[in-house]
Amino acid sequence: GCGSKPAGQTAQEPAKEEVKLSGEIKIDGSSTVFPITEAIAEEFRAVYPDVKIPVGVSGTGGGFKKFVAKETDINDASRPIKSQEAADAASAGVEYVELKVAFDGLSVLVNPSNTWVDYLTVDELKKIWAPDSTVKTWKDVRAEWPAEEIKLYAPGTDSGTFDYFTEEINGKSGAIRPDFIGSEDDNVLVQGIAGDKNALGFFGFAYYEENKDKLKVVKIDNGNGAIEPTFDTIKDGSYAPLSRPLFIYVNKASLEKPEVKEFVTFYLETAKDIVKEVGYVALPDEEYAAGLNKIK
Amino acid sequence: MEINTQTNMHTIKRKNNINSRKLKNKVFHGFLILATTMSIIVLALLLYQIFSTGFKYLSFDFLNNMPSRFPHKAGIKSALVGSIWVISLTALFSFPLGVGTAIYLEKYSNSKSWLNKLLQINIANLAGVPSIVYGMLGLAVFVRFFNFERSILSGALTLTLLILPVIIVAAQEAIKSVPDSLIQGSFALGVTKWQTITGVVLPYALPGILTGTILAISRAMGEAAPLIMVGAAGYIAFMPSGPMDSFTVLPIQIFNWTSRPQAEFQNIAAAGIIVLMALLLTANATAIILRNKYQNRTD
Amino acid sequence: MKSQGKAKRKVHLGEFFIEKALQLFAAISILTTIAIIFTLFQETFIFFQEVSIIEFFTSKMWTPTLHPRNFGILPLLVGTMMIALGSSIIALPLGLFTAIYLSEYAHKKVRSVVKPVLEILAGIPSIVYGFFALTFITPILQKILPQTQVFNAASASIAVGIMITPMVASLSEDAMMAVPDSIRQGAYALGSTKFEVAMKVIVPACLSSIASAFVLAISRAVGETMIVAIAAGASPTLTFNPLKSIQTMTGFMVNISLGDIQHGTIEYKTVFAVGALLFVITFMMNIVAKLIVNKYREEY
Amino acid sequence: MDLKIKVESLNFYYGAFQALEDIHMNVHENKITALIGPSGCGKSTFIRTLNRMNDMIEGTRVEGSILLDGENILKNETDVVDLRKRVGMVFQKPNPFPKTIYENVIYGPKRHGIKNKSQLDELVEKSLTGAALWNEVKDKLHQSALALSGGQQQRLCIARCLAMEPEVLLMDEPTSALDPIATQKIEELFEALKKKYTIVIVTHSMQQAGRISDFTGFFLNGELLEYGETDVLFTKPRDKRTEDYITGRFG
Amino acid sequence: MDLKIKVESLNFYYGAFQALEDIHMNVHENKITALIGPSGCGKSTFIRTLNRMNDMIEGTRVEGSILLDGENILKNETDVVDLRKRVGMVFQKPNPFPKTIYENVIYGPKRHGIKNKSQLDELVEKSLTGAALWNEVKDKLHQSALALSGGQQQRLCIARCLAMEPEVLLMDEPTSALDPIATQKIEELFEALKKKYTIVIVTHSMQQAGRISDFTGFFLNGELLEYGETDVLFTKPRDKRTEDYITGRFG
Ligand SMILES: Nc1ncnc2c1ncn2[C@@H]1O[C@H](COP(=O)(O)OP(=O)(O)OP(=O)(O)O)[C@@H](O)[C@H]1O
Ligand SMILES: Nc1ncnc2c1ncn2[C@@H]1O[C@H](COP(=O)(O)OP(=O)(O)OP(=O)(O)O)[C@@H](O)[C@H]1O
Ligand SMILES: [Mg+2]
Ligand SMILES: [Mg+2]
Ligand SMILES: O=P([O-])([O-])[O-]
Repeated sequence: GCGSKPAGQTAQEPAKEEVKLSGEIKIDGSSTVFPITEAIAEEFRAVYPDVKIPVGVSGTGGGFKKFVAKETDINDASRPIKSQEAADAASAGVEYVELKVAFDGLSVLVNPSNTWVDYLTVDELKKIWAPDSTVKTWKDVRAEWPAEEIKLYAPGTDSGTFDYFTEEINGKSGAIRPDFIGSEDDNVLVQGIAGDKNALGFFGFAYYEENKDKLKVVKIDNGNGAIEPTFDTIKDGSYAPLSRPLFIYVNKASLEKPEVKEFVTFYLETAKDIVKEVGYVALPDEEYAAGLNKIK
Repeated sequence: MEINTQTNMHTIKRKNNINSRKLKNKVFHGFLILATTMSIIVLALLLYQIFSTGFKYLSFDFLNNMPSRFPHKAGIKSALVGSIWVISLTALFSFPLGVGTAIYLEKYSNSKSWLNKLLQINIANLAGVPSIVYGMLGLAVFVRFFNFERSILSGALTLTLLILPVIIVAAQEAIKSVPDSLIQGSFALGVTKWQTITGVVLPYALPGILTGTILAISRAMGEAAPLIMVGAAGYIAFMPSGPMDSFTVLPIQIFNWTSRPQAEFQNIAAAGIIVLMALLLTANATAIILRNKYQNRTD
Repeated sequence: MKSQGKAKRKVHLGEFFIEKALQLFAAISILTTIAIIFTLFQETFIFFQEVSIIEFFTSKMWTPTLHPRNFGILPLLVGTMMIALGSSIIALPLGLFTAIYLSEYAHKKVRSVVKPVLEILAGIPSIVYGFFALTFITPILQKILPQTQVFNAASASIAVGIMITPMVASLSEDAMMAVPDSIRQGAYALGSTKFEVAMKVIVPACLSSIASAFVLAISRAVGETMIVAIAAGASPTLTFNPLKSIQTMTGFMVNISLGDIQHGTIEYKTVFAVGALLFVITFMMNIVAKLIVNKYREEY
Repeated sequence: MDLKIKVESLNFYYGAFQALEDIHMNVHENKITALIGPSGCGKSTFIRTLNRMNDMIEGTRVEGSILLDGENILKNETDVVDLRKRVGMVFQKPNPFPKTIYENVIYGPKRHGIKNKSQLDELVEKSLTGAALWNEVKDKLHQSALALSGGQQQRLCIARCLAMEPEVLLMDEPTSALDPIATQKIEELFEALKKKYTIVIVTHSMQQAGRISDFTGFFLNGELLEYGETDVLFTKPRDKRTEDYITGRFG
Repeated sequence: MDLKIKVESLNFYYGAFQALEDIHMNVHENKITALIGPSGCGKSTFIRTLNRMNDMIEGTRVEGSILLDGENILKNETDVVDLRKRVGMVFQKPNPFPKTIYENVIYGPKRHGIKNKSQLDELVEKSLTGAALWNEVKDKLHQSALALSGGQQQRLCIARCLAMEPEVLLMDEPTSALDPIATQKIEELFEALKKKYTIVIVTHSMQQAGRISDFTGFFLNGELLEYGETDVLFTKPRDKRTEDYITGRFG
């Protein structure tokens, strides 16, 4: 019935052209960024149903390897590209654009029945988590706290979250005392901390948001007073230093393809609303505008 | 008289022995039922957990929708179709390969030759290689070397290698159990080796072979990690149309849902598991029916 | 006569090609191994140029992604063994006894229902078992033994054991069903109880099949990843206490392979070293198993 | 002449197919009872009811009663394990266990409580000698029973049964796979055994039945057509069909 | 009297154990040759070399030659499949396939290319009739062969072999599980068959050998002690041991 409607033809013209977009946009990379990209791909599909967008989840590092091998058009990344990866890309002839798409706040958490911890300073965090830490009990952190053993929980040592936390708190990515209890799955960490009165742990803000009733979040004092992580404090930068930017990397050659270009544009235009829906914090508007400029 | 008491004594002693043996048997029987029911109870518990959380999310829409970030809109169509594609191809590749290898080892190659021994050890060994290694292998061989890209074909071939040892070992055991008198009976009728294999050996061994295949396919259906390695996607919102298409599978979709912060996705994941099990059941049902048809004890 | 000769030739040509084709099939498994060895050992070789082999096998700390780095495989090795042992203790007897029950005791109808049901158990994805362990088994353990950690080897072992039980049961049961009935009848006619028929005649008669079912199951336990990653934690600490959090070799491998580790780095190469070691271990395990089986093989 | 087994109104069904019809038979203690009849007439089925081996075939049904020393063995409460120990059986097809010759013989005694090694050794020699097999296998007692010839396997099964010292011996064509010498030895053995045991034997050989048995039963199409003392049955059969079968025929 | 099979200097070993020693024998076309001897003397082993069934047992070795129609079948190049088609065999223990009766009979012919349904039906009836089994099983052709009685199973195996229409028939105690009527039928069948086929039969029954065979061979401890026309061998045995075995003994 399309051809028999000359009246609506002009009005629908631009939409029609958009509908003609097809092809495949291959995306892989960070599991942290995955929910954002997935949500945007879902919205994009509503407009351009003929564009196929498979989104993989092989981790930032695994994703970059595929990105460099030209197996993907876009890589989700929960950290900036490393120099070695950049060099690999250069020697493989892959040029790319780096685009910031959201913030992820790392929240520090304790068990709800922990009545003594209200806030921690960055120094205290470092004292607890440093590779050579001597902290065994809460009392070792602050004298007035009970002499009960602290149980430390941390996410997978290979995750972007882990890297970022260790880098910001201990000064070097991966530097940490080894006797924490680790788990690869953040939901599992939630279970762990929720079931252990002396637990102290950290993971992505989104997981705290969804499990507020089971956990108690710890305010962080960076020298400017104790700040609780919220959408606002993360976005305006006052919750520091535990919030990190999330990225997508786009292959410049792929950007030549209309569907990829359209998708990335769409990404930056809609991210503001969608990011929050999936539990992350949107960037200030001007940052998205800057991104759009980069791909012009 | 004397003889009489002696026999009585004998009888009494025998009775005692019998009673204790029967007691042993009873205790053992009870124990066996306990063991079996334990397995069943665990299954029931697991199923209860899954069903009580997931059942209300099951609907036609759930089956027919593409994945979504909104729990109420999320569906598993692409993952379900992807799983069917991958598993069908895997079965298609692995069954003939596995059974063929087993036949070769049992009926063609000399069991005392070094080659046979090497193959045997090698296969048992492959069964113990963790699935993630197969993922690495699939990525190197099928995705990169053969340039099949991140396709259904690459995934199916990877899973084929993964489950092949299980099928081979089970098929070998089944083939071994075919009574020699039957095989000789067939040969004595002047039929060829291959005819004997298809006429007597395989029909007799089929139940065992099918068991191995069921177990192996079940395993392949539940694997996520190796497929992620070869590039199965976490989000696919279109239907694969051929073996060279990008794809996702149920376990990956489920895994994705379970690792989300939102509690509702945990329930969706349970619904996904129910679908996976239903798929499993359908796939197995065929094999189980075939097996029951052929499974008759012989003397 | 002539036509017969022709027919004969045809048949034989067919037979020849079938044999060659089957040989080719068998060769695939060898090729797979070669490819695996190639994939694993190439990087492992480079790994051992950077890390001392002595440290690898003697150091008690495994922190390849942390600073300072330590490359002592022992914690992972012990973790893997704990899971394999724990799950075997559950799955091998439970599976074997279930098989005996189904083959020798149960009514045909019970059998035809229970067996497929058990096989469905085998198809539940391992993440499900992982969460089952974490949310169901661990709390029970914690009630009984309060010192149990949230993530612990025991709970993961139990879940792995439950997962591989159907495999043991199903394969063993098939082997028992294949023992000719005349042998069973012979035993009954000598006044045996069912218990004796099962344990003294049937099980010995198919010991080799049962053993290979066991080996398959143990291999599976050694290679199991997701359950362990979820329920046993990811803490490579050297402990023999099953109530503590541990990490297995496979658990480590999956984390690194799917995580945010840069390719080409030393952390990344550890995956290959660990994989290679696992490969060698299963290889030795299999050789021992083969020797045992060959010793006890019985034919009928 | 004591009664050992009394069979009354016995009917037996494989599913819908009635394999035995209203059998009445008295088996006398310390006598040999031979059962003859054409193939498929129900002989095997009949002796298998005497130690309830038919229990093992699904879908079978039995009616009537079989009294062993006055007690009905078809009752539910019957201890079949004990019954089968008292009523031993050798099958038509040899069915040695996939174990060594030695282990085959001691299988029963060991289950029934004899653990003493020298006692078992003695029993093995005695039973194998009894089954006329000792000389052939005494040097390979610890080899697999499956490498024996057909006749040797059958004699091994007889030895295995003798080792249990049952009260009643059921033999389903025990000598059909044996050569005349071995057959003669086994027959002599029966003669000796009947002093202690009661023996029921299925045979296709009229001669054998005539030679060794005290009583003979003739089965036809599931019925016990004629039953009585062997001399009488062979010389003055009451039924025409019995006569047809034994006379003019050969074995 | 044409020669069908000529056995020369045949030795056979199971590993280190020599089961046959320097056998020489001429098997004549369209005649029945019976092989007798005590259990374990090598009769089965011998006839199994005639269609190379012993190839299937690992660790065996054969020396000498066996000429079938002048061609040495022990040569490596021999097409054993074709050989076994020409030289059919029925075993000592019945070994029906776990299939239906019908499928058992058509198993061989179907593999040799007969696909036509009515042709197969006809063959089934003919073979089963030939093996004296047709009447008993004609209504249950599509039931499992395993639910047959022992003797019925054996006759089914004979039918299965007849359906192949071989040139030579090897029978390893084919009637040991049969009753006299069935035995007689089978023996009559042999008489009829020998017009077309050459038959070699192992038997424990001296009477049977005497009744049906044209030639008889007597085995002892792996040696062919005496071989010749049945009438001569039974009346004037050359060897003392042969005489001992056939006279004064019974079957
Ligand atoms: N398991 C079974 N299921 C169904 N029918 C059976 C079964 N066993 C035997 N029959 C049938 O019951 C009848 C009697 O069989 P049985 O084995 O008692 O015969 P038999 O007298 O021992 O014969 P033979 O001398 O050939 O051994 C036969 O018609 C046979 O086909
Ligand atoms: N597979 C085997 N391995 C080793 N020895 C064997 C094997 N089969 C038979 N024998 C031995 O070879 C000898 C001859 O056996 P064969 O089966 O030929 O005897 P037979 O004359 O057929 O006896 P029967 O009348 O009891 O069947 C026997 O001593 C036997 O123990
Ligand atoms: Mg019978
Ligand atoms: Mg023989
Ligand atoms: O998957 P990540 O790279 O975000 O940890």
